[in-house]
Amino acid sequence: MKKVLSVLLLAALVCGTVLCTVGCGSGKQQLIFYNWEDYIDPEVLRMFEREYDCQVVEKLFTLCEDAYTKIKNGSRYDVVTPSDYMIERMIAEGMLAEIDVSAMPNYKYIGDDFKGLDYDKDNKYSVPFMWGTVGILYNTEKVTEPVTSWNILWDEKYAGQIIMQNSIRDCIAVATCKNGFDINTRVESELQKAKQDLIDQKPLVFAYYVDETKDQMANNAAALSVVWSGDAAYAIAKNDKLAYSLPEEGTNYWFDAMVVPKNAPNYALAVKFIDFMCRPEIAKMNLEYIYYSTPNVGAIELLDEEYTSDETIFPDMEYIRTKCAVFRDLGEYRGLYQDIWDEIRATN
Amino acid sequence: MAEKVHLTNEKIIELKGINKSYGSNKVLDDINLYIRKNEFITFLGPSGCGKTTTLRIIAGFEQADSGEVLFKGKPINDIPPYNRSVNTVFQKYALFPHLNVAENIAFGLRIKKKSKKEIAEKVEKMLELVGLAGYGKRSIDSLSGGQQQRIAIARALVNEPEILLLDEPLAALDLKLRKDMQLELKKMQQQLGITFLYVTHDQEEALTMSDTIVVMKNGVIQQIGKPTDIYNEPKNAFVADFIGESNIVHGITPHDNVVIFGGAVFNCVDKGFAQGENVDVVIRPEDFIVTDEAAKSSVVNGSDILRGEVTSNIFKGVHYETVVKCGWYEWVLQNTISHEKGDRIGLRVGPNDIHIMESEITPTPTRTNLLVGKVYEEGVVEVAGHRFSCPTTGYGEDEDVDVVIRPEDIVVSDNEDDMFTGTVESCIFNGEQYELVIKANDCEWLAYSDVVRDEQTFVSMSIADDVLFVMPKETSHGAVNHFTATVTAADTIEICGRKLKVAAPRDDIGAVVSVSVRPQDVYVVDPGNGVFEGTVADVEYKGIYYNVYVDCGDGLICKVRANEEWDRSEKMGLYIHPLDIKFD
Amino acid sequence: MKKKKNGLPILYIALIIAFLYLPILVMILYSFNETSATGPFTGFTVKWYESAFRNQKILDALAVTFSIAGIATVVSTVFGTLTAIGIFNSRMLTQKIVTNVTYVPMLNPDIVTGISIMLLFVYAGIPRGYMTMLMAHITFCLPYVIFSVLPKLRQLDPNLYEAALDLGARPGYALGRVVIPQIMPGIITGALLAFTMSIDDFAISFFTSDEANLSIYVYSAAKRGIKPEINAISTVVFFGVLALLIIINFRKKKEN
Amino acid sequence: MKKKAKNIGVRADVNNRNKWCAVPYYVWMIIFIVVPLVMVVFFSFTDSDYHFTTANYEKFLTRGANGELIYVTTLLRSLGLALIATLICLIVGYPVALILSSKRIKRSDLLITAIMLPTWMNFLLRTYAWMTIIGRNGLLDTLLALIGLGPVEMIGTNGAIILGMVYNFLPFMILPIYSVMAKMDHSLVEAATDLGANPLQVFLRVKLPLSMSGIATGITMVFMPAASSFVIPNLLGGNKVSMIGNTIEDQFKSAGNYNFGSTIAMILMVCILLSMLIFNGKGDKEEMIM
Repeated sequence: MKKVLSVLLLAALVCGTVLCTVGCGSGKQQLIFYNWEDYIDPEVLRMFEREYDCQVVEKLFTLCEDAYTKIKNGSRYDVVTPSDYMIERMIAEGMLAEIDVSAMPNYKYIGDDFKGLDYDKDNKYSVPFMWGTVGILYNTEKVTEPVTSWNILWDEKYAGQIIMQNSIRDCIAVATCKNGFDINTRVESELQKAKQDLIDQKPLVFAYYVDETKDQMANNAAALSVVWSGDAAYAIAKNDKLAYSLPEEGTNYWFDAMVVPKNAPNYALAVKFIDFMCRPEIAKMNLEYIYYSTPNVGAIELLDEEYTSDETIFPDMEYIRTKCAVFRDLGEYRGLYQDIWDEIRATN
Repeated sequence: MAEKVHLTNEKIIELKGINKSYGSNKVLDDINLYIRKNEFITFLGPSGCGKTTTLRIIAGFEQADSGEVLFKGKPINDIPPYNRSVNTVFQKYALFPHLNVAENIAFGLRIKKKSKKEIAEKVEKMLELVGLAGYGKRSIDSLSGGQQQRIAIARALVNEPEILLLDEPLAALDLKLRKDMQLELKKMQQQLGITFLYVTHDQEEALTMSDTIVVMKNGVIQQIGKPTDIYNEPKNAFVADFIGESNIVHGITPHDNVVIFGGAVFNCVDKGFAQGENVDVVIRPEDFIVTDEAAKSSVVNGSDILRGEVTSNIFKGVHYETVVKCGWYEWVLQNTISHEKGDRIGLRVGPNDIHIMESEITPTPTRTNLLVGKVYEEGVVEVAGHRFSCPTTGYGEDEDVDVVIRPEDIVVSDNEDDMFTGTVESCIFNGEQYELVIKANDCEWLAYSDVVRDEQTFVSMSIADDVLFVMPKETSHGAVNHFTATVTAADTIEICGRKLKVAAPRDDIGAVVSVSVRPQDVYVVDPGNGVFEGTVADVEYKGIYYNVYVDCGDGLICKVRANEEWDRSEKMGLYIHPLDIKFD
Repeated sequence: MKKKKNGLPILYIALIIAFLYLPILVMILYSFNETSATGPFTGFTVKWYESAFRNQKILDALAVTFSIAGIATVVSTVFGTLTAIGIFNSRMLTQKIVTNVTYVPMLNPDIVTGISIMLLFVYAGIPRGYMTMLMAHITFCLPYVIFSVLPKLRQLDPNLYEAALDLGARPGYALGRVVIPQIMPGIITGALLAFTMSIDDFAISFFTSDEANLSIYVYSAAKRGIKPEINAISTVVFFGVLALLIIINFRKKKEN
Repeated sequence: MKKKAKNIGVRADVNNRNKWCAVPYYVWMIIFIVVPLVMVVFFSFTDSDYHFTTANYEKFLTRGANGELIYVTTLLRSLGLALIATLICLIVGYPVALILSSKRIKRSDLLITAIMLPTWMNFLLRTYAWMTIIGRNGLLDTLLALIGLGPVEMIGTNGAIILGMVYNFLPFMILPIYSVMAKMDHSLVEAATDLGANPLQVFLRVKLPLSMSGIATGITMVFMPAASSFVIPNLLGGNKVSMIGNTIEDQFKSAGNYNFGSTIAMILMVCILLSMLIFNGKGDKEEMIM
């Protein structure tokens, strides 16, 4: 009797499990979009839903390392927007599906400058989404001197007023740039120097943030911060005492592109979605919402002067070409970077 | 005792060879019994004796490890409790707290899907039966212990079981309520004609209510019988002790109908014990007869008076409980006489009131080597082909003697040129050392060793001189007491002025005869209770026992075999049973 | 005299309670703040309540939180009660082993439980989502139910179950009609504990699922700078829980 | 003498079949408790190709550029912060339990409910609320500025982390001590007073020793979650002060190094088990449930 009951219960459990998995999705087809936090105009998604009669489920990541780990361990998404170096790694590890750009009428709007980039030379796996720079966002009331160099982040005047990026590549890049090293350096001595600099800097740092930085800066909580250009523009829009500067030593400029993982549940819809995102008016909406530069030349034409003249969003291309570099996948040096990062994090 | 109920011989329950263990703890050991229809049977015993387990096996809550439970002749071992027509009243009632009184009683009926009307009627009837009419809507918590008890009984009885099992149902009630409930339960049982199986540790309860009592201890049935039988004829000291209050002492039975205990000799009605057997003697406190310290005795060759001093005297409501210290023993007696502390009194017990039972503890016999030897010459004794020097005073040359060699005096070794060589027959560790049985010179020797020795291996022994105990042969002249006596009547002789009854009738009145008495037939009793009185003159250790020489005055020395050493000049009485006096 | 003596201790208790409620009051206050969840209070508004109930992500997170908590509570209560009955009737050795293993999720830090179950899902190839979160929640709720019910079973008069059988009840009937009503307080305590644990959980959900429950939503929202929407929704949840507790207490009083 | 609960240790045969009720749970327990733990142990001793190695444990002992043990320091910092928070909870919470359990306080049941009520609110939300208070330009500094003090700028410091721990876990220190003390037989106190003990002696000789089991439970219930916390250092510590929980999170979330992550988890588990043995001895674990 009791045995029967126990078995019944177990059966009920299993049934519930199955029913729930099946039942949770509504009748509509689904697109799972794995995106950075705060990285798209939600209205865009609603528009896509209406147009294609589907449901867009947006999942969020803070760091593209997190996104990589999840996909690597079997989580399934249709469209992901990782950064350059991570795309390079994912291609190398065979995690991405090829995207047939010829089937995408709007692909033509992507500027030629953004095609054939190092991380995806043949444009087979990715369609650029956003691009930007890393620079210093500062409060002009607290920092009266001109901000031209990364060295200002080591100035003891600003102790407790500095916010650093809580992200392995971006944080280490600040120190390599400051020292004039390649941001993808694999030279042990250069990395050790960069590490020591960051450890030395730690007492001056108020916090290590990623997405929090823009609000903290807008609230006048700190004087200097390392941010992505879009966050800088967003913060400046909220607080006009803020300014954004690209240091003379050069910096990292980056691309986030849309990719489709091999295990994507709905490849066809994913391609439609990427194409949708390439529409100039959609790209424009996104830029106006998140303040990052767009690779979409069609969109740039539509933009107001207010945006196109903003150097935070559209920096001097000469500076980009001469001083900036894109992150590359580090291959076997990833472990070394991680160890350095662990040590910086652990030191107090 | 309760009035007799008409009992048929129909067996309603039969237990056959029930065994039950919890882990290594054996709680029931080969239980065999039967319960007759309409019987009020009580399982009586202390905590952990297995009485409740037996009840639970009958109820079906426990499974016997082996054995059979028969209900009306059919085995019910595998029938679950809910299919047995047996109902139980639990010790703490086990009433369902979330149901009210009526719902509790109706529980079983509801399961049997009886109609609402029938249930209501039966519940009402039951409430009336237990005297709680109108209590149906009450909650269980609002009832007193006694009321809960009645509801528990009602809840069981409403199912019309063939047997009602009651597991110490009155244990939680106070004395007054318990007494009332005892009577009521008995009345109920007679009225309803249901078999009651009652478990209790309260002997009084068992005696009051039962038709049959089963006394249990350590999972073993000690005795089954009617209350009067159990009380009057307890089978062993445990039963005697458990049923009613008892004085239990060690005693010896020289012959049938005679027992020695407490330093006095008593007539009794028990027979069949071996000569000189160690027994337990049970005396109920109310069976003592208080007499004068110097009262006359009716026992032949001895006296049945226990003499002692009152050490306490407590009034117990209906009787006095008096403790009298007589020598080593303290006796508890109950009677209506008040004594002063310090009073010296005498105690007697009628033959019918002495209950003799086999002793629970049989003294372990002293293990030693008893060998046949021969006096070779003055101061030399030959045993097993070897000659030992030892005193031989009192023995003639070539006289056969018994020789005791204590095992601890044997030195075991491997030297081949030792006194004796032989092989190990067995080697057992006794907790302190190894006990060896060695076969040597056609004799089996008991010896001790500190090391283990394999069986069938070679071993040698040596024995020092002067450690031998030489004793006359049982049959020899020197082994027994020889007295010169005068026949004074057909059944009486006189030794040194003391009159002794004898068993064999004599017609040669006035003749001087020689009589002999074996030392082991002379029993030590308190001074004043024996046929001879004397003081210890000498004590001689004989390896297994002591020979005590008692000087009875007038040149009369009596040899007594004793298990313990006596101090010299200690006073004692000696008792000799008429049957043990042999004419030479 | 006595009253005077009580002053200091009562002040102390008041301070502690103030400390415990301060952040909650602040949070409620800021749910009515015109501008943002941090910074100065700029003006009174109820707009965040409206927008909170229009924010699909918040509503999704709430739905996930409460549906997981609800299902996990029901399943772990039923499953845990049966288990407790089973454990209680097992051999001593079995009881010891099982209870000690069952302590593990209670004694282990959440993060360790979280990553260990995550490892299981990753290597069993089970995509992490709603179901994985539910299973993880059932796993850590079960011990609370089991250990709430077990003591009640131990206190229970063992004869009650036997009495029911004796009166003709089959084991199922006896358990359902006699044992379960008796251990009900333990079952309810266990269910309440399970519900609270599930609603409040962050670390285990964080590692075992891609779905966002309220905690995970707040965690990621906190990084972006929380909008007072979150304050609004937590104010509602807080008063909901408060009301629930008051109702439970009230019912208890009534029964007594 | 009455026989007491004869069923202790021995189940009646009739209950035997009920033991099958627990069998489904055994399966569940093995799948969701035993197997995951075994996996943690397994991963901690293997490399990414599932080969046995102790390299992960060696890595735990890595020294940094300045010669300090990176991960060990983090672990010790976590245990240290947790210990401080636990002590503060004990010092602050014990008097609360003592006062509430005293006969003089009426409605102590209501007060203890009031103390436990905040724990019903989402843990993340409560922690987040503190960000509003102690954050840069937050409520605390604003208020202090009004009276001409501060700013204290607490956020991003060890102090903020400890505050977060104390706030979140204080009720779990108070409750077990209170329940032990509330159950305490008041006649013991009366007896001690009768025997001439003054109030301080009554406390030291009677109340304190008798409340030890509650203290042990409280310490466990505060120390364990505090030492393994990673949300509090994230939100209140500005990611600047890294605790062992953060390191585990990093390894599993970003670095994707499950082997090393498992190793740290193993070490954390052992540390917490050991400290619990020290605090709790053979204390009754069931007390952890109210």
